[in-house]
Amino acid sequence: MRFVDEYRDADKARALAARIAALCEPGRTYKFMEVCGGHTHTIYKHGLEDHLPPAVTLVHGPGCPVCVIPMGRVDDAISIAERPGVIMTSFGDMMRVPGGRGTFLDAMARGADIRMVYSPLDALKIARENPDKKVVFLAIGFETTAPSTAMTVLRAKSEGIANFSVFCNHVTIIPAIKAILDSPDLRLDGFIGPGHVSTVIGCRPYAFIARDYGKPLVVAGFEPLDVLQSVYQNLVQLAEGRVAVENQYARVVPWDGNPKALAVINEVMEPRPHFEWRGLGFISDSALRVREAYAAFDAERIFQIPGGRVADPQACQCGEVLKGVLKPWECKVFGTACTPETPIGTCMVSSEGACAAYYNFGRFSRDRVKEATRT
Amino acid sequence: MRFVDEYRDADKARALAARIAALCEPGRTYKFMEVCGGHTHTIYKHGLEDHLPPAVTLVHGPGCPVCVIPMGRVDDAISIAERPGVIMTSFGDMMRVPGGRGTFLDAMARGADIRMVYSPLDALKIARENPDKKVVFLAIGFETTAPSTAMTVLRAKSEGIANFSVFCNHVTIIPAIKAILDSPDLRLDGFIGPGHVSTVIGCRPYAFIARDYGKPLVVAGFEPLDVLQSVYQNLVQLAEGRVAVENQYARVVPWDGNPKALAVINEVMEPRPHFEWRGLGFISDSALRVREAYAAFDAERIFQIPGGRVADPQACQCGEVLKGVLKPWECKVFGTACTPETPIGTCMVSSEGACAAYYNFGRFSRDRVKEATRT
Amino acid sequence: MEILSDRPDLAKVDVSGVRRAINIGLLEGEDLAPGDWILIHVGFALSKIDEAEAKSALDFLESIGQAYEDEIAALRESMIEQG
Amino acid sequence: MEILSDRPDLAKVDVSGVRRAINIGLLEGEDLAPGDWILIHVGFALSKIDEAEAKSALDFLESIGQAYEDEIAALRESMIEQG
Amino acid sequence: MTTEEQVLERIERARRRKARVREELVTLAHGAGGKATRTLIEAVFLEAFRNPLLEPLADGAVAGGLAFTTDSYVVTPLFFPGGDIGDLAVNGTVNDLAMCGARPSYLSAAFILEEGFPIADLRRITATMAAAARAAGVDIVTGDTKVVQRGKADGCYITTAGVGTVAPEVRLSASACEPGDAVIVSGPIGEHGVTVMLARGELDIEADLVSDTAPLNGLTAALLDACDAGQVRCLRDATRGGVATVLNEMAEASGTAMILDEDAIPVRPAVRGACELLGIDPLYVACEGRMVAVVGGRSAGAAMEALRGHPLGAGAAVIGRVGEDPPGLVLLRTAFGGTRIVDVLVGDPLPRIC
Amino acid sequence: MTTEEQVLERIERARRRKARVREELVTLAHGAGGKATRTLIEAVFLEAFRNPLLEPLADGAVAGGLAFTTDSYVVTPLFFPGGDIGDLAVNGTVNDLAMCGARPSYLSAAFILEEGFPIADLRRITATMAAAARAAGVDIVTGDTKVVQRGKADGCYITTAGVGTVAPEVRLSASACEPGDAVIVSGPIGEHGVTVMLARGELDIEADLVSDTAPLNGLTAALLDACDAGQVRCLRDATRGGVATVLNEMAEASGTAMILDEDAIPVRPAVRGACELLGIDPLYVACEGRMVAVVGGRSAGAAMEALRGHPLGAGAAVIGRVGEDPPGLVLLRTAFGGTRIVDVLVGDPLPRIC
Ligand code: SF4
Ligand code: SF4
Ligand SMILES: [Mg+2]
Ligand SMILES: [Mg+2]
Ligand SMILES: [Mg+2]
Ligand SMILES: [Mg+2]
Ligand SMILES: [Mg+2]
Ligand SMILES: [Mg+2]
Ligand SMILES: [Mg+2]
Ligand SMILES: [Mg+2]
Ligand SMILES: [Mg+2]
Ligand SMILES: [Mg+2]
Repeated sequence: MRFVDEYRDADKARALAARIAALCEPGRTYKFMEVCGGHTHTIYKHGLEDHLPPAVTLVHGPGCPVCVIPMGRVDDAISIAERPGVIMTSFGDMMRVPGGRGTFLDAMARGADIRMVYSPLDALKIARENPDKKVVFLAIGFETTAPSTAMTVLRAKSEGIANFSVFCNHVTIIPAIKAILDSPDLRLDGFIGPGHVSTVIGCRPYAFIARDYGKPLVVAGFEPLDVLQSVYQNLVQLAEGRVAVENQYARVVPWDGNPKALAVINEVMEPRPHFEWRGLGFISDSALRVREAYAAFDAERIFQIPGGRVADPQACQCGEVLKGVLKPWECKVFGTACTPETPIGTCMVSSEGACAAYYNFGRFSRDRVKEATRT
Repeated sequence: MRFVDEYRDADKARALAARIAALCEPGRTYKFMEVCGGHTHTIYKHGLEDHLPPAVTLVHGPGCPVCVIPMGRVDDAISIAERPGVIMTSFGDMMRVPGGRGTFLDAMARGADIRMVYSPLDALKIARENPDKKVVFLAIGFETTAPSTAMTVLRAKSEGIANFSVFCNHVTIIPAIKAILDSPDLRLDGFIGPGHVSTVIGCRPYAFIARDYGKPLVVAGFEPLDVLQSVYQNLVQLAEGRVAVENQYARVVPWDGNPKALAVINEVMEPRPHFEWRGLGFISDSALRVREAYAAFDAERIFQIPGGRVADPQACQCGEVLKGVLKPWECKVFGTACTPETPIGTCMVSSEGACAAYYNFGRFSRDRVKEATRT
Repeated sequence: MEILSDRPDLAKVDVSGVRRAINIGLLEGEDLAPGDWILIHVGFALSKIDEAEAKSALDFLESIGQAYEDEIAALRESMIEQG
Repeated sequence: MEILSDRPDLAKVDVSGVRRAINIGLLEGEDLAPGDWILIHVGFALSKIDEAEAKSALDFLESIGQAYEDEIAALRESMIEQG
Repeated sequence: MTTEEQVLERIERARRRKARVREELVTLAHGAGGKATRTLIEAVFLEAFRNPLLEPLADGAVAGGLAFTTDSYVVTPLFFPGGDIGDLAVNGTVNDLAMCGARPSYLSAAFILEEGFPIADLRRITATMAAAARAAGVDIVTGDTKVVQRGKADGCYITTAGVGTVAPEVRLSASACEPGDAVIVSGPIGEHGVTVMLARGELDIEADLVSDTAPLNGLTAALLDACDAGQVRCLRDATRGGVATVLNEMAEASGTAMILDEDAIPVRPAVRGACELLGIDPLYVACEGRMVAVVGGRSAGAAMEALRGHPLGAGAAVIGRVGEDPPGLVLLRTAFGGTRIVDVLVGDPLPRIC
Repeated sequence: MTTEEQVLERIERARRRKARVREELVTLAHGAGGKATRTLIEAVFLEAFRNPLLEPLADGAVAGGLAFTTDSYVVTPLFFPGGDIGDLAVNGTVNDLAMCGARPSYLSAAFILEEGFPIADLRRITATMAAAARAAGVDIVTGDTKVVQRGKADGCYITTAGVGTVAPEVRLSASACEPGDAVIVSGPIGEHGVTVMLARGELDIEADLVSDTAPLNGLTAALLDACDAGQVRCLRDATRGGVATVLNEMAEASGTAMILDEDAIPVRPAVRGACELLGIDPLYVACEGRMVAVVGGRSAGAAMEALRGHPLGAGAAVIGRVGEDPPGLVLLRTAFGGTRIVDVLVGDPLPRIC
């Protein structure tokens, strides 16, 4: 498969790994955060850490869109889904995310009509086909998915589809990175920048990271060689004593992003003053809501939602994991009370969640697995 | 079971049969019509004819409420049932009655929501429990069931149940008997009068049969001894050279009927100028419709019904059977093209229909069966 | 038959241990009491059974039955005499 | 990728024989033509792939790979020399 | 003019014609156990799958000393007085094996669950199944679970299959019935069907009735033991379609007449009362723990003794005999002293009773 | 501070705990074939029915030279490229018997039909079933038909059960896998599952794919013939849950590690493309005509030769080997040169693919 297989080549990986090892100063350790959950998934799915020297550690950031949704919003979504005549539509990842009153799957079992879609356009299609129902799309994700949601709202408006609305939970990446950088207990040497988000926002918004915080950031693609190369580029910068924003993923990410996509977002949505992030608490200007002009498509305005805040479970340490302070396995309930089957925190749900990725793909000590698979 | 077992006693039947045989003038044959389908059912279910001498023949009249519904009305009912949001309710007997577009069962298979009920009150209950649906009760039957329908409409009104209506197909017995008496090809010696209908209308309305047509009529109950006794009473009248209306079923039928029931019918319903009877054609003043004052409960007014007349199938000889001109087995399609499984005429559907009763219970020649069951 | 106190138009009837609530609105004015027998049609009581009439009808049937048995007995006797 | 004539905002994309209609409204202004590769996310094309950039990135990886193989070869030789 | 006899002959020819489904869509009548069901099975399933073991359309297939059977259970309500879908599913398949003359060995159980079905109800059902299996002396050794979306099932459907062993000397068949045989039912009829109908609550009728669901393998073993070899001609559990349907199948397969005596047919008063009220005939009402046995006249006494000696056969009764004419029909001598035919059911759609 | 090793030990203890259903209601996840399904089966069904034959929770039960199995089929859509619910229902049960090492003899077929289902579709399905049965050399010898009201099913559900005979020397078991054995798949994986997902039309994705549904009894017979006695350790058809689930069950039952080589796993490009597009892993996608075979190292060559020589095994591949450590896990050496665990699926609810 083009643009896939060539970035999964084991020989090239070994060559790059040798370079990476060579770049590490003896006695020094390096911690890089991959901000994006897609990268976390890539790292575990392909066993990327097997190519890293012990001195390099990857830290999983807050970039899994599912993982940052607070429990209160899940409950709100369920409360909308349980109204008579509502069809809630959602990406499959959300199905097992626990709110205070169980998951979407539980709500479905109780009678709610919730359907999995692969695109907001599928939700719009369902609305078109069910004129007597109110079809709500549960919008989640960073700037990657926000333009799709916005485009879908525009299309609903232009087609005059009155029974479609969006429950908007879009978040923005920069405030989250800033919150991470500002957290006192963190030690990072650089960032692997989110590839898909950057397709939309471009590379310029990251400038403050190098300028104000003195950390390198390399925007990376999602194949394992992309990620490995971005580690390499981070190390090169450090070795050369400079910090900058670099674009490893230039084949896809334009330096200035996608202006049309940004315009579409801006047309339909506006920043929220505050939004709660799971584990991270309230972050200012970190999320988007539907603008007044599109109120007719805003589920938050159409339905009276409880809007309650639900405290994260006592045992949950997702916040620390999302900030990269704890490794997944260091959470007290990891793998015992909290498993992909019975997640306590959201990081255990999506395959982009750090805990789930670690549990599903890498739960065993790397050495033992390496030993076992030696041919 | 009281009022049941004592009227099914074989010894008493044999005694009565001996009296009946003794009353027959040698060389003369007797034909009595049981007007009511309930009697037809009793006759075949209990093998009553085995107690009758060959000189006495029972002729099955037009008193099966299902059998007289014309195909057009079945189609009308289906057309109502197929409207979105309608629940049609009906006695089970109607389920297999063929209209021009198949039966209720076929309509259900195509998607119509049709439910079997045992009482119009069950239909009202369904309306109460499904406020977002329009619940229609398919009302059929003679004066026996008309008061129940009327009472149910009154109850719906007093409870303010706005989603309930009646598709009224009630018919009246007297015009039907008159039509039979006026048909030129008929030879009858007397009538077994309908027991349940008479509970409501009493015995006076039959006076014209004795007075104007010179035939005896004995109102009879529904246990086999009741019917046998009414044959006896007919024969006694003939033997004594008199004709009168007699009431064999006095334990249940008051001579003046049930004035409350008549009042209730009259409150809610009024005679129709014409109504089509299956096989018999249009008969004046032979059916009931909902009065203007109860228009809100009249499905005929609420729904636009096609109201088309559907010609009976070419092969169908139900009219002749209903008039007692033909015995069921004399119909050309009896038991071959027309069976209870695939009825062409309605007489083959209900267990009160002459053809169905004959096919199900008595299809084989009586002598052969008698021979076989001799102990 | 038992009359339900909370709904004067409903009565609970019992046929061989089978119970159903029946609308007795059509028997308004009749003097109904527990123990009465009624004729039921599609969930409505249509008529109260007249025990006296029932008895006289059965008496008639019995009498025929009796007469018949007498006759049969007579017939048998005559046959025996003949045989 | 093929652009559907009847819906200018839709294109049919093909990945290894798997075809899906994709909304290309977010690439308005880009010069799209059949044969182009695009990045797809939740049914929308987000970006057109820049073949030149792709090639240069791969060239870099190749070069490292080549250098690595040279080194490995050199290492082997030196080991043989040592051994 | 055609005579009645000529008409009857014409009818017989029509009845012998190959079954043909006239409907374009499946209707509830196709599941009611009467003529429509039979037609669907013959015209679609038998037509497609035809083979000698399937052909008799018996309770199960018997070959090489092995009996094999299956049934799906879709009863509503799932729980009813005297049982639930669980023991129905076990007893029903145990009984179909028993009716083949087999000793049931193993059962399978496949569940189709509707999203939203209470786990507690599932536990209750599986507990009943386990108890029923224990009572019948069989193990549930294999199974399957599927979950379908809400609105694609009705809580829980169970399909069981069963295998059992048949002794070489046992050869039961509907076609083996002979004139002179006794027709026996193992107890009062119709209790299961009436109980389930009333349990649905739609009829607003109450009665002190419980389902007769029970495993009959003990009873059939006792019966087969007690009778001379070959004297037990045929066994059938009188499920969907009731005793009347079973007897019609036997009459047709053997070309005999089944001649019943209404007075001899055991029906409990509450069943009779409910049937009178609803206008149905107990002969067509399903049992789930009663069987019809046709036994050679010579062993009829021994058979009755064996049945009456077993708790599940205490109410057994000889309800008639096999005659010669008219072939293929079931006749009833009524309590009233008359006679009638008891034909195959062409009933109105029944509630889902099994 | 706890070390990673201590955490891992704690996790292992948690995993060994008795399965417990936490939900109060059945959810779609209980039918998806992953962990929730397994938990439901262990905590409810096995708990209620427990007996030595059921305990292994294998494809079927084997006792006394006889294999017995059942499955319900609720696939939607009923018709899809390469097959329909009919051949699925026949092949699925034939395959479960074959995976027991049995020669399939007889099938049963129980239908639950929704009121309104087209008779023409039923004829089409029964014709496919008949053809599939012929292809597999089995007879459908007994069956059942139920009709449920509209809205109480989804057109047509079929439950088949099967019996077959097992040669005395054949003893297959998931617990028999040993370090050094070869792990084989009989052909490219995931075609059935992807085909059905796409056939639902909801994803608006097209691909030139057909279901792999096929009867594997010929293939297993060839395999068993070719290998030394006892060398075929275990066979499993990779249905719901796919190859990954089957291998996890084997690893757990035998206390071994299954070590796979990603590069060696045959996946057709269209399957891979669709999986990339949908974000799913082909290792978890259902096949209906592919099996996983674990064969002793000594017979691996003969096994591959036998498989490749059969039309249904032409694409067979050795995809890995059985190792010792870590016990109970499936490991994958990725094409990228890394390693990862292939755990039991805890997926999102899948469409009904079987
Ligand atoms: S193990 Fe569970 S609770 Fe702990 S951080 Fe991970 S997801 Fe959150
Ligand atoms: S046999 Fe059929 S068509 Fe003929 S009279 Fe009877 S019901 Fe009518
Ligand atoms: Mg049976
Ligand atoms: Mg069966
Ligand atoms: Mg059965
Ligand atoms: Mg299974
Ligand atoms: Mg339901
Ligand atoms: Mg299997
Ligand atoms: Mg199975
Ligand atoms: Mg299977
Ligand atoms: Mg059956
Ligand atoms: Mg449906």
